[in-house]
Amino acid sequence: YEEPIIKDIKSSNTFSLSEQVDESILPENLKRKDLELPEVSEYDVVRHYTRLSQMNYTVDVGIYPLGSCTMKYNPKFADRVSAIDGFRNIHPFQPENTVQGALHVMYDLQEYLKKISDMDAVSLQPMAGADGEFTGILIVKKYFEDKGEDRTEIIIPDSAHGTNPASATMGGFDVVEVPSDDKGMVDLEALRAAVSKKTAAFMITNPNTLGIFEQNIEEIAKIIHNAGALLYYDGANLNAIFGITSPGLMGFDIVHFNLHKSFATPHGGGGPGAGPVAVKSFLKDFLPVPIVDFDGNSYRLNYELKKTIGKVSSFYGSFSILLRAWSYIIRNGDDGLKNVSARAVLNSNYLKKKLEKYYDIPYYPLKKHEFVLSTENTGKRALDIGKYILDNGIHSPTVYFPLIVKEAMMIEPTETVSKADLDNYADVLIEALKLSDEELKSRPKNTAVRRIDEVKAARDLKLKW
Amino acid sequence: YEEPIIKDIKSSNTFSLSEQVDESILPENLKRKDLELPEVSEYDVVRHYTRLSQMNYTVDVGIYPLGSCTMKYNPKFADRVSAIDGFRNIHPFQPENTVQGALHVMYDLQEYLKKISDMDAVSLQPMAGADGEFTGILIVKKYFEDKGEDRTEIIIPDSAHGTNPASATMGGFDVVEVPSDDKGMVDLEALRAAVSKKTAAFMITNPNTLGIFEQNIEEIAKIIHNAGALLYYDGANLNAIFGITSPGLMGFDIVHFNLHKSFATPHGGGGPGAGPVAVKSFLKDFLPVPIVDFDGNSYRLNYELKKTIGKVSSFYGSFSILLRAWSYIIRNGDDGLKNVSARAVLNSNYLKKKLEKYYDIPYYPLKKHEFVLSTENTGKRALDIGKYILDNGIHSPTVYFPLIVKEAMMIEPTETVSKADLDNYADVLIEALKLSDEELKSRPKNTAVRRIDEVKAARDLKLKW
Amino acid sequence: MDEISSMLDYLGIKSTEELFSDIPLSVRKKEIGIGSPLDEHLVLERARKYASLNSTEMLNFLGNGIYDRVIPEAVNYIISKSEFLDSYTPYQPEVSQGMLQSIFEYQSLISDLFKMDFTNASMYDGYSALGEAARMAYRINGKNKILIPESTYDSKLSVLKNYVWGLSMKIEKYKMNEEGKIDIDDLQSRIDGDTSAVVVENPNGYGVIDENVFRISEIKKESLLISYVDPISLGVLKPPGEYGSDIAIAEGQQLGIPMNFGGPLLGIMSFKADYVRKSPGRLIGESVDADGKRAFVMTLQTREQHIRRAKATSNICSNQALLTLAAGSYLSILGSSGLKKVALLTIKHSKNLAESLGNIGIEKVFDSISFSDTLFRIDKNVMLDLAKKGILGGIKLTSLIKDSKYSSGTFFTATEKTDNEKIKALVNALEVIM
Amino acid sequence: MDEISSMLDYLGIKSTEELFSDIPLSVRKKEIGIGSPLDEHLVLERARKYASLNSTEMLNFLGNGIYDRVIPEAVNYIISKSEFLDSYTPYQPEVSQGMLQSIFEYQSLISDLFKMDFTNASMYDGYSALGEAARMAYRINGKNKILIPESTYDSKLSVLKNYVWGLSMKIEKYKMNEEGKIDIDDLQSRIDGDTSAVVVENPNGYGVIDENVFRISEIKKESLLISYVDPISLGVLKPPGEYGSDIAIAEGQQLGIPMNFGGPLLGIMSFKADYVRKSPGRLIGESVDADGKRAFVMTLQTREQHIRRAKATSNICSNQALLTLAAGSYLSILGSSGLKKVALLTIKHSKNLAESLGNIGIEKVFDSISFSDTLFRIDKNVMLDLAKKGILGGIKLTSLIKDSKYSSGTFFTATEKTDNEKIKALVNALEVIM
Repeated sequence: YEEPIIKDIKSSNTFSLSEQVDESILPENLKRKDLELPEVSEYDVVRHYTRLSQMNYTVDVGIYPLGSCTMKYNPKFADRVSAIDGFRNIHPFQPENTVQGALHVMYDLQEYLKKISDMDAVSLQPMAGADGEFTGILIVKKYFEDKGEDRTEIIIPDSAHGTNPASATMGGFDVVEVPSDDKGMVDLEALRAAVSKKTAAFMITNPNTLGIFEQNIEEIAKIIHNAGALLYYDGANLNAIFGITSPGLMGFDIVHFNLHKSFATPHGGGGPGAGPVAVKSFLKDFLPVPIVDFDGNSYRLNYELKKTIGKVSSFYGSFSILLRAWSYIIRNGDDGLKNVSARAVLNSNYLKKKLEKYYDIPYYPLKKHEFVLSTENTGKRALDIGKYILDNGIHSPTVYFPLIVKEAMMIEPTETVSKADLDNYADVLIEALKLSDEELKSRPKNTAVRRIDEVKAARDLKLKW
Repeated sequence: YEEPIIKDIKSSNTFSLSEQVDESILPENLKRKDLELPEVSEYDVVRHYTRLSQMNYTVDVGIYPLGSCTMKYNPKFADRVSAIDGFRNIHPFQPENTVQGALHVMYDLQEYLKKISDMDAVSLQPMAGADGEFTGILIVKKYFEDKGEDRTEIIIPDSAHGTNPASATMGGFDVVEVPSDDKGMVDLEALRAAVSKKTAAFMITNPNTLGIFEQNIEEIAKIIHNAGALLYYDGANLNAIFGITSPGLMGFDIVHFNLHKSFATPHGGGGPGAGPVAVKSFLKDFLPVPIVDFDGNSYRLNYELKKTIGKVSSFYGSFSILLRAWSYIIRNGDDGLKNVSARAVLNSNYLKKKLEKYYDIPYYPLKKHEFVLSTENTGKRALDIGKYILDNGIHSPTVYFPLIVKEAMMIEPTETVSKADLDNYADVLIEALKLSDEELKSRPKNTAVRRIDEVKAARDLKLKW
Repeated sequence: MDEISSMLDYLGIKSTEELFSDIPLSVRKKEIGIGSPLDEHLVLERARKYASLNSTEMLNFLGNGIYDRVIPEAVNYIISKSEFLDSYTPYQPEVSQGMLQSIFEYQSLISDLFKMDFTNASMYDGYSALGEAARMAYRINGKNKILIPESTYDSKLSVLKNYVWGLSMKIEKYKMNEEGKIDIDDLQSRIDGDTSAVVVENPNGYGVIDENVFRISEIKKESLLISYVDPISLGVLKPPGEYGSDIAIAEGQQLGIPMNFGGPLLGIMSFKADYVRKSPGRLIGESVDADGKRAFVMTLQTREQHIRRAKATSNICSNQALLTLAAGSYLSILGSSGLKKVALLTIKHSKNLAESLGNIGIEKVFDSISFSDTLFRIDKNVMLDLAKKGILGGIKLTSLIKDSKYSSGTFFTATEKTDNEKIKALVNALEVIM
Repeated sequence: MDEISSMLDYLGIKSTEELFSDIPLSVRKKEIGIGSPLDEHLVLERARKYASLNSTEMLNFLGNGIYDRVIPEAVNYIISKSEFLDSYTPYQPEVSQGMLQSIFEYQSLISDLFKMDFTNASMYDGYSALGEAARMAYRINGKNKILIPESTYDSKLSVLKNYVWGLSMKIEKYKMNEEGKIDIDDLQSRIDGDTSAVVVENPNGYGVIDENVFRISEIKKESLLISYVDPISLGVLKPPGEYGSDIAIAEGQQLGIPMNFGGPLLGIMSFKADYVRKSPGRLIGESVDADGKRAFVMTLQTREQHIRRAKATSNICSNQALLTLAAGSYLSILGSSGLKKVALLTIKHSKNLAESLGNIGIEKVFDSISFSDTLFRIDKNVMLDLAKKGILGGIKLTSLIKDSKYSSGTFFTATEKTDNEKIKALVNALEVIM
């Protein structure tokens, strides 16, 4: 069905506050002329959004194998934790002795993230993965400012997430792109050539967006560090290596986490996320303030970091997301987290093998938690196949990313999907190849709406009713 | 889509309790041979039920005007109240001093129900409306046993809910049916003729299932009381008269409430409900035990009712439903409850007037919260029109009830639906008349499944997988 | 014009008062007397205040019908979905397949767990389900006597009595032996031509797992065997279908339903296929739709009150649909291995509890294996003293069975949550109190 | 065979270890060190224990950015629906119309409330949105100076500085007068050819409602006017679109989002239509599908990082979609009349608060109308003493603006929930403490 916009629903407002108040309390010159919000009943609002909810795909309805997005099942106990009144109804300016439980959770989470990543200090403040990147970039900037070095370039692989170059630019750096080699890994020669005294940092994801582990990571670290630059870890794919290796062991200096990806907090239809940043000890003083300290007796907010970049957001980060990640981590423990990665990688390689007879799956064959196939060899367009997948009641992969693979489909099954799910997904992807181009282009047709005119959307630009 | 049954879903069990235990703790002779529950992941279970949920109509998706069922919007704050840990996680055998809050709520609810109904004492114990009826019948039985009178008959109008005769029979009474007069009210002459020394009680709903207020209720009370019998009020339709009149004022001796109907607690797909029973003071001692008392200082469970019928269920009633009803009542207060009835009756009469040019709407014209139309004059079957309604994304009325109206559709809009909803509903009902019989019989076709072979269901009787 | 005004206009009236002109002035109500409306946030404030007066953070050793068990949060998630929560009885099956399928699955899961043929779509609670079972037995064989164990709690007996009162059935208690198990000889002597049903419990009201129930089908003669069981225990215990039960009854609260101060609950009723047409309540059956597609629907409605009225097999209308959903999702999430683990841990913890109390001189009343509830010999009533120390437990048997001969009997209950730390706290508290 | 074994078989390997053979041994991790898995119910037990160490039942007079307001439970219901909560960025619009339409409605509702042309689909919080607005101003006019009020909190300034650091923009504070309002002369003197934007706040960092902001568009010259507002106040106050704002920014937490210890929040950004291509973040547009049916879709993605990479208008990827849903449903439920009521009650309660404190000799710093936050003259730091009495409040201005000249300035905040009973409790407590 077509759901009207809320403005077009007619009923009577049922919201009420019983206390009376006289409008004259405010002088006329301060007042607005008119206000045109909907005046509908709570029931109509609830119905409206309930109907809209049924026009929205969710991981609770089916698998959601968007590469790099890590759409795993978000366990319900973590939602329950974040809904506890004692966590929801506290104000950030409450005296520390009235929020010891909240600070305890944050402190523990800092510690856990340190152990998982083998880094030395953590700030929970960044509000999303990209915000973590920006924070990391600011740390890089401040670090070299402090050292009195004028370094203006950030190097980034051509397979990197778009947020990496965008974050680097926001920090005022120039972006230098290095190509991948024929294994889909960073081309070491190109990297050596790109590195200079102007290099502030190298940003990299490992495993990378092709789902391939950068086996030369130690060599990369050496190249970067020898140049006096910093090595930055984009944590979007951290879920592939829990307990196996870590950014700290690989030689990274700065790491951001995507708690919503790695630690299964709900993605909320596109946020809120949480993007904590971890650093090696020599960078601890640059972290945003406050961080949470423990004096053996009580927890406190420490604002006294000598070279802090200051603040990147209002308070202490996405607390309700931090809570869920904390819950997820203690629920899993060492063994659970290791199993998460093992199963994620198993699922990825299993699905990859089922598809490799039909689709070109370029570069190094052993994948981690995700892999990228190309539809180029099939003569079909990735977009069309993606739309056909939707018609089967499941979500399509990320398409046309990473940019270095033509007609790319980036598939991350995650560890929570079953073999039956993977078999079914493979069947659908294989079935798609039997359809005519015309048929594929007519898809989807079982969805709430069919293909949307994106050109019109951008041209007519209707952004409000 | 077709959702498989849970048994056919294949994955791996993810439930875990970490403590180890040895099977040998239990002797072999006590053990079962095998156990064949599903072994699937929590994710698969969540997905399964999420998908099933989307194949289920709810009042949060659209209006649900089932006559006598009172499917109004259930406000979300009441769900929140019932979800508070301090209410959810208490055991019925906890010492009274550790559950004072729960007892306070129950006490208040008893008091509110007394005020609303003008009765003198309340038991919250019955678990549903029909259970309240059964409880009332047991009180009738015990009352006459105590008086030493052998009364074996319960009189019931022909328009009554099916639960009335069923409950009377469960109590060992014979059911005597009295017809309705040409206004759709109890035929007083027939009632006088039916009443005798064998009459234990007369059970009646007011307004009745035709949505018509029994204007002779005082005369009815006189007839019944003069015969030494008791007058029983079926509270299913109480929502029509909040603050206008009450069973107590009308002369009733015993009343049951359907909290889930009158006070907007969720119907749960067919329960749990809550069916408290209220009585006049001379019957208080017959109520089930315990009731909640207040000594000015603390609340206690009073088991000391002299002539109590004992217990009708395990503990103190559907506590989580009682909580919601309590919330709803204090949220509304006097004014709110009066408005509930006023709007419910307005909606009903408005819709009735919109339809009366098209459908026969028999009996007394002024309706209360619901009304009954007949499709007989249209040549269409009520069932077919009901199925057509479903195709419009809204729920059909109760059909073929009450039995005294041929091709009956019993429509209760409730107070939470808007004029726009009613206009739309009327349009659909009028539109239906334009369709051919053949077309109507082919409906529904936009639903998850189409008309179901009920004969096969009863004949093949597949009640488990 | 606002919607109310325009509706009044359409009806040609000035105010909604006129819509109540049919109500005699002599029965008009002045005011309700509840007071002014309370803003939503103040309702919640009041509710939270009252809730804070209930103690929930105490160590819980209470049981005897209601148990504090692990509930996967996913179960709460599922039953909170408004698509289920705010729907009604599936009278229109085409738009109610979600609820119908979930109830069908509940019926199937319980039937498998109980090893019985069929399961109905719920009764209010275990006690009333037992009452319905007795009435069903009467409908099946027309006999008048129900035999129940001496360990039946008074409240359960009271509910049962009320259910069979209208049928004038007779309820008779049979004896238990010194192990707290069925005295077979005594029971056998009471079974006669007028016996409609023998009710057995396993575990029974003393908390004891009783292998004698497995032998009743051999001695019950023409009567029916009604077994009242603990559904969690069936994770390991022999199920009612394996020992010839005709009807099996249970309280289903333990299957994913919070304690909620004792309600709402879930009455489980399973039975042999032969008796289906005599069964009370609702049944969901599988069929096909007009396109031949699998579909679920309420079936055998001709037994129900809305069709059969005075001759219905029960007066059940609203039952416990949402709680069948809780039970179904609970069993699906736990699976065989999970339920078995829960049952075994319960037995293990009961054993640990008995050993620990034994170490401080508190002995079990019966030398038998308990499931959750274990009866100890403690003369003193320790409940209030324990509560002061933050511990819930110590129900006296005589508060459940007034005239029980085991007057010192005091219950402490274990579940899968009763770890050694909790047991130690209880032991420490009891040492101080006793 | 279980699913893992059969998958390993298919891959021709013995264990998942082999799948990690590409990871050099030299970087292998021994153990994580978090410990054993904790059962789900024990996680909840720990969480509840920690939560109980946070005080939530205190009377709340805290504000200055985060407010304890009435949230209709229906808002919580809506944002808890897993169809929204557990979905991702709507990259596949055909199966994401629910989220897309709800964001489109959010954009529309905020635009109407602010009287601005367009609103983006969210920033992280008000502070970072202000940072993005400054960057956007730079993209629009290429100038280097941002003027901000002296009442800007240090933390907000710090975020702003970080956002413009990479652009080498200069931030300069202008003065406020003795009424706590913009010193127009001072501001005017600072606006020059290099001024990219003037930032105004209403209510401002002193809590004062400042009519001088309405005059800035007349004096701002070539620069842009960035207005930072309180969205609740717009229930009655003149909206930024009515006084010539080019970009309007707000913290949206008050629109139905719990305090959550300060996060996650909702950054609101509205702007004039002309600037849309320079705007950061995500935009949802209306279009049609292949059948000509109305449909919503992410638009102008060419500004975004996943397409434009280093040249994107921002690095925003995950933003605050779920919180736009909260804000949208909050505004829809309250409606114009509800929001106006909330705003007026807030002002009324602030007035009551000031009068009551005035009665015990505690004076306001400024003789102006406050919205939620009122600044009082109290030398002592009363916060900890109040906390002991169950009251939260008394933030020192110097803890927000370190070098403020109003060193005795102390905030107490009112919302629609601050009734006379609460104010009385505060007065009583202050009388004892002072």
